Amino acid sequence: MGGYWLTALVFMPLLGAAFVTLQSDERAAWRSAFIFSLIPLAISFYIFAAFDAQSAAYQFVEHYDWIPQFGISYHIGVDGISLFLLLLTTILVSLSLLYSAGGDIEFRAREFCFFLLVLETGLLGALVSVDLFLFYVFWELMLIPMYFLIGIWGHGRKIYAAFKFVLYTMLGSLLMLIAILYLVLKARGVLGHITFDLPDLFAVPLTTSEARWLFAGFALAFAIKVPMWPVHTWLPDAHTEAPTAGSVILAGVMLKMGTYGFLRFAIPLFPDVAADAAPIFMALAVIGIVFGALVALVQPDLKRLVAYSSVSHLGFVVLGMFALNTQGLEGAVYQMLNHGVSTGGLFLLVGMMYLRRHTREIAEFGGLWHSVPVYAAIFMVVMLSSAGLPGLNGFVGEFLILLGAYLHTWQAAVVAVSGLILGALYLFYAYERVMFGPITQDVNKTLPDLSGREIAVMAPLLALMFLMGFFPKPLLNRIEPSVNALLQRTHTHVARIDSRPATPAIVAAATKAANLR
Amino acid sequence: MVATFPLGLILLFPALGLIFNLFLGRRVGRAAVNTVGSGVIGAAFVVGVIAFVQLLSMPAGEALSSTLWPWIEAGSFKIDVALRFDALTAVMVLVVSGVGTLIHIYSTGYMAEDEDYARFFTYMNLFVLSMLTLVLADNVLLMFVGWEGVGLCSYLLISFWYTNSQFAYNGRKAFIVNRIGDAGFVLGMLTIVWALSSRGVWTLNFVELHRNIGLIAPATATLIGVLLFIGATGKSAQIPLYVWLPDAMVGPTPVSALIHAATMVTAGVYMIARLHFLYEVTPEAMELVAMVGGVTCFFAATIAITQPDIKRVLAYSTISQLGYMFVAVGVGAFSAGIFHLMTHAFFKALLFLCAGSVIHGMSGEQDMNKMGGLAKKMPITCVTMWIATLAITAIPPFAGFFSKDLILSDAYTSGHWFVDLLGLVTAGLTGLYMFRLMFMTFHGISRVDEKAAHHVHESPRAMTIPLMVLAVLSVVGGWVGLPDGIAWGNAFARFLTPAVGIFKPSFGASELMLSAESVSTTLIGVAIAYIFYLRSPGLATVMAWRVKALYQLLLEKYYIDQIYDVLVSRPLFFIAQYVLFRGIDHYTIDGVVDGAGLTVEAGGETVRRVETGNVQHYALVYLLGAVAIAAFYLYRVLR
Amino acid sequence: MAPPSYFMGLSAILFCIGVAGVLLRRNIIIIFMSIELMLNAVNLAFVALSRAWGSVDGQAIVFFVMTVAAAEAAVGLGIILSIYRNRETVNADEINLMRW
Amino acid sequence: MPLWLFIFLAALSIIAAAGLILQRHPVHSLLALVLTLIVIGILFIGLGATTVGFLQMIVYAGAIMILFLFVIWLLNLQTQPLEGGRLALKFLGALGSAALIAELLVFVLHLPAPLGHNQPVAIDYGSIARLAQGLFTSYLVAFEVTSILLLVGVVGAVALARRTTAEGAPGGSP
Repeated sequence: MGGYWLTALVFMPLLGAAFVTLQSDERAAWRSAFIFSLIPLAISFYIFAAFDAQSAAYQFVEHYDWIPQFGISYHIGVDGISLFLLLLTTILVSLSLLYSAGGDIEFRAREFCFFLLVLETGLLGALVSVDLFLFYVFWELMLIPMYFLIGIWGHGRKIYAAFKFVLYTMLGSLLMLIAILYLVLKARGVLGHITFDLPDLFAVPLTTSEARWLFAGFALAFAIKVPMWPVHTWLPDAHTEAPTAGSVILAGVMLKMGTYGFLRFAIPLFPDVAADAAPIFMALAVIGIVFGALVALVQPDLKRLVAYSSVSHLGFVVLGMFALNTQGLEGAVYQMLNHGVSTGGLFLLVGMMYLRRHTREIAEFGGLWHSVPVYAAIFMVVMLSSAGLPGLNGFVGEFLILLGAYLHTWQAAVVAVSGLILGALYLFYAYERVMFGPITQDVNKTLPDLSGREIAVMAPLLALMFLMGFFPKPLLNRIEPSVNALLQRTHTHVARIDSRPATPAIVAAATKAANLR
Repeated sequence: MVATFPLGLILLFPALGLIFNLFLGRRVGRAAVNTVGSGVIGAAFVVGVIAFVQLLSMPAGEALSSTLWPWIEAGSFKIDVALRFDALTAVMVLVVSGVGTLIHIYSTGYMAEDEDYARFFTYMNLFVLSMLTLVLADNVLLMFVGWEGVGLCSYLLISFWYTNSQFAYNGRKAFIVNRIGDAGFVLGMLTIVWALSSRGVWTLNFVELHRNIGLIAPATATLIGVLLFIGATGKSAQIPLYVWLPDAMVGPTPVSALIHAATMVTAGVYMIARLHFLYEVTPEAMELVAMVGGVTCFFAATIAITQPDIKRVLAYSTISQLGYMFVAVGVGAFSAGIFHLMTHAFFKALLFLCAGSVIHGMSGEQDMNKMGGLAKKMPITCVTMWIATLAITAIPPFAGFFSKDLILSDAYTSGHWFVDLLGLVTAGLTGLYMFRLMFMTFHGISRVDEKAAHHVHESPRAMTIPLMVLAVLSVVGGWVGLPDGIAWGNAFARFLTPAVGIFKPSFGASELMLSAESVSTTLIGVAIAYIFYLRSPGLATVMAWRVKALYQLLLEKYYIDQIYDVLVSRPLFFIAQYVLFRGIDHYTIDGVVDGAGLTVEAGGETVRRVETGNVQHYALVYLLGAVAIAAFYLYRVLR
Repeated sequence: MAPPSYFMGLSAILFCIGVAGVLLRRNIIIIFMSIELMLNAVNLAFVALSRAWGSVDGQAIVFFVMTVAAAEAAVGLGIILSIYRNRETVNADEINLMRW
Repeated sequence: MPLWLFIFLAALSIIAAAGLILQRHPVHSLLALVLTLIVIGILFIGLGATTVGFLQMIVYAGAIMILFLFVIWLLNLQTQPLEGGRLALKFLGALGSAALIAELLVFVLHLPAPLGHNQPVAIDYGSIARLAQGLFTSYLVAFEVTSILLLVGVVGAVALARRTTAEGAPGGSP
């Protein structure tokens, strides 16, 4: 399974970006950008088809020296954790382009396509990098186009939002850079040669306090990106002010970089610390779940509401991740995909309404079902997917996460379950105010329903919601070997393969009561 | 012991109808939607009957099963999308698809004026699909799919006339309250996996669970039972989560009949019967179920007495009847609970459909104070509704008598005398509020508006035929479970026993005595209703005035909605808005973040004044730098 | 024969006169000419040292400096022209585009 | 070059340079600069760098200065009033310049030994041939790059000045 598939995948969008800048008129720019986004989509589907589901190792590996003096190599590969994120990225970028060409972006279309494609390269590159330096390069690379996407094509306080986004993220990533450099220098002392290659770095022995500090460096960077409570406040601003395509990519893929970073780097590099820190992270995760949901409940702005729902959903992902068992981790990976699909869909839908009404205030709407039934119906399905209705994709992830969390720390699962209730509450509350009730404003009476293009954008997402809800097995089976390999690493270090906790206190109390009687 | 049968077909038909109505419904016209919408449910019913016949031909205790595809696999945790058709499922499938078919046919008449018929039938088909999934599932997780699915349909159908904000609100209320229960259900499932996985068993499959039930410690089983029962209280509208059901009555009446009376709300009872092996090892949880059931049963009946809205009375009556079912499963008489579930499905669906017929005839009026004397104008509705009323008030030999009687006697013989007492009193209350409803609606002086009176008419054939079919069922439906010793005895219980186990009474008692007791209490209630509402109608008002506080309490439903509002909703929104969003997010976290930014900005503001933009100033600084550097080297040279 | 150090001294003096010109005058044309003077002062040092070492390298560099100066003069004067066109001034004080 | 001649030329160049920064009319300044450049060219020749010296006079004093002259005329710059104000800048600028002169002169006084006198050189030192040999061997790449630089300079100048004068743009190369 050699070949240059991954290189082609990662750099094809960059090529497309270069090509787009040569286009003379906007229509040609949109068309060529879309076509160039289809190529990586096709490649990612090929990779999915050719992927060996049994193997936990990196596949489609390419490994060349890049800057050998510093031990930096061009080492890329894909495993069960990154495979589907690649697919998600290519799908969402194509859909974003398709959607944005329909009138969402009114000026500087060429530049928009350019930045979006460069962003895609950054995202894909970060997902396939096995070399830490390479990862860092891509990690920072995705920041720049996103900054411009928000700053140029955003709405409202776009400059503030773009700045906040960049500064927040930079703060974390600089600490991560320091941690990476420390780790690499330490590796040189131990291994005798300098290397940024992840598998080599696994072998570096660290003292506990070293490992803690380094983990903290990585974890802060990733936690900001996730974003975990309480470093989440960049997200509502960035999401709200970004153009629709930007929000979709931001929520759909970019946030996953945080959780992906945990899975790929922070946890396997410092397994003992990760296991020790699990209660802290689970606590923050459940706070995030409840907090995000409650705050979403009172948002008057539809897009901000969706943004806060991301905080809640990503809390679930983190919760599953730090359960450190097969169910939790698989659920976490699966939930990353779910969130990309359903929140991406929600942002698209909010964007479509913004295009029609130039407002996102919930109070401006009401009774929309009457004027735009197709829109309302699609919104309903996407919303249900987001709320984790069984049969749709969200449920599979959430259930596995809750299961994993319950098996690790039952209290966390109990609190997190309230996220299911609150999740339904804020979504349905908003839906009711937007779609139901009498039409209060005359503008809303004559809104046009979804265009063919918009339906074409939503249809793949809807199909994914049903497919992933009913047939999760092909995905879960490919995720499992990689997840188990990760767990192997955690468990051999910590020697707690059977990490089941003692009886829950409620049961203990009940037993006691029963005995007394 | 397990035979295969294409059970997927039962689900396939409603699914096909759903897809047809969803995508083509608005284009193909009303007739096609009516035909397909009802036809697919009928087809599902036919397949159900075939499966039932095949099940009957097999030795007792066997089941049909069919694995559709593997669903979730994560580590040792594996769940299939698999269906199982045993005696319990058979009863449920036949009730759901049978009553469902009738109600669909009825709907074609009821919704004849509504232009959103395609959406209506889409939802209805989706509901039947979900409900059938719920009862056919062979594991708890797949059951949960149907469980939430019916909740969703309930939401969609309650807020079907979405332009009314109140309706939309009631729909959401139903869904959220259901979700609260569902959260308990999810925790119950998690606890099952947790308890069994420690013993090396990873399953949620009913058969597997039954086999391994011994591995679960009794205390854990109690926890599981209670958690799952929380789910049941949400879905089946028991205390404390019953509040959504009365409000759910704003949906179209066929919906109230199908979802909020006959099928969905009984899901909780079905679930407990399905997991009877689990509840049997935990007497504490059973006790809780019986107690909650008994109290709900009485509590809801008291509210029903004062409500003026015809559908609300029926809603509280449903809650009350569901309480009976929980009493049955709570005392271990699972087959009796299912028996009452079935007969209740017949007569309560009929009651709702009749109420719908009345409302239809009255052009949408639901207040009984504005009815009266309708018997002459709506004869079929009146007669069928009387049959249903006699069934629900458990007058022999109508269907309700056999099932309710069985429950009360089982409650008594299992030693739950308090619950039995509640049930008995409720029987009287049932007679009171049901006869009140009938008298106020069909008899006495007409209080109908002049304008509305002209329009009052009997409903069309599509609506009256299902009424008549259900009326027959409300009479004969109970005869499958006659008291032991009479004719074929309790054939129903014998059929169900392999699936839900047998009821073991603690001591014997005279069936006849108990029956006489309950019938006579009912008759007392009936007599009071007769006096107050037919013979001297003014008396009720006088009484209400005399015990004003009590009357107000009942009329306002014990102020439970208001209490929930003050204790739960308002604090939730307040905390979210002012503490979390404004306090923490906006001021504290963003305050720190923006503060850091502002500090840097202020620094820059000061320093940037150096940048005059004049090249010569920069050049001067450059020169001074050069002088300084030269001085440094000079110092080195001269030293 | 004047020793190289004399030439170096002269170079230094001319250079600093150029510096003074840049700082003291406002007319950007004159500032620009002062810069040319500085360049030439450095050229003188190059040639003198080239002579001192008996090598031709210094002269080659002077050749390059002249070429670069020519290009710089062309572009620089072009810029002055367009600034004048836009702002009607050649006064360095009034040209403060780099101001915050 | 005899010492007296050097002293004469040095004095002349310094006076001319001072004229550059002290004249009020730009054309006068320009003439002073031309004189300085010619004197420097003579000094080059005196040092044996014949080719560079002539290049200095032709290209610098000739071509480039004409360019300046054109621009001055184009902008129609007249005698400027005495520049007042900006005392701090002027004071510091004069002081800095003086300090720099002092420092550099001290450096010159401390030059290392080999620079105290000139090496004897071959007869063709400073000839076109010697210079060309260096340019086309050791400095070939730099030479070519410079030619590109000139080209870019021409293009840049034309682009900058295009709008007013179609071809009068100061793009002429030496």
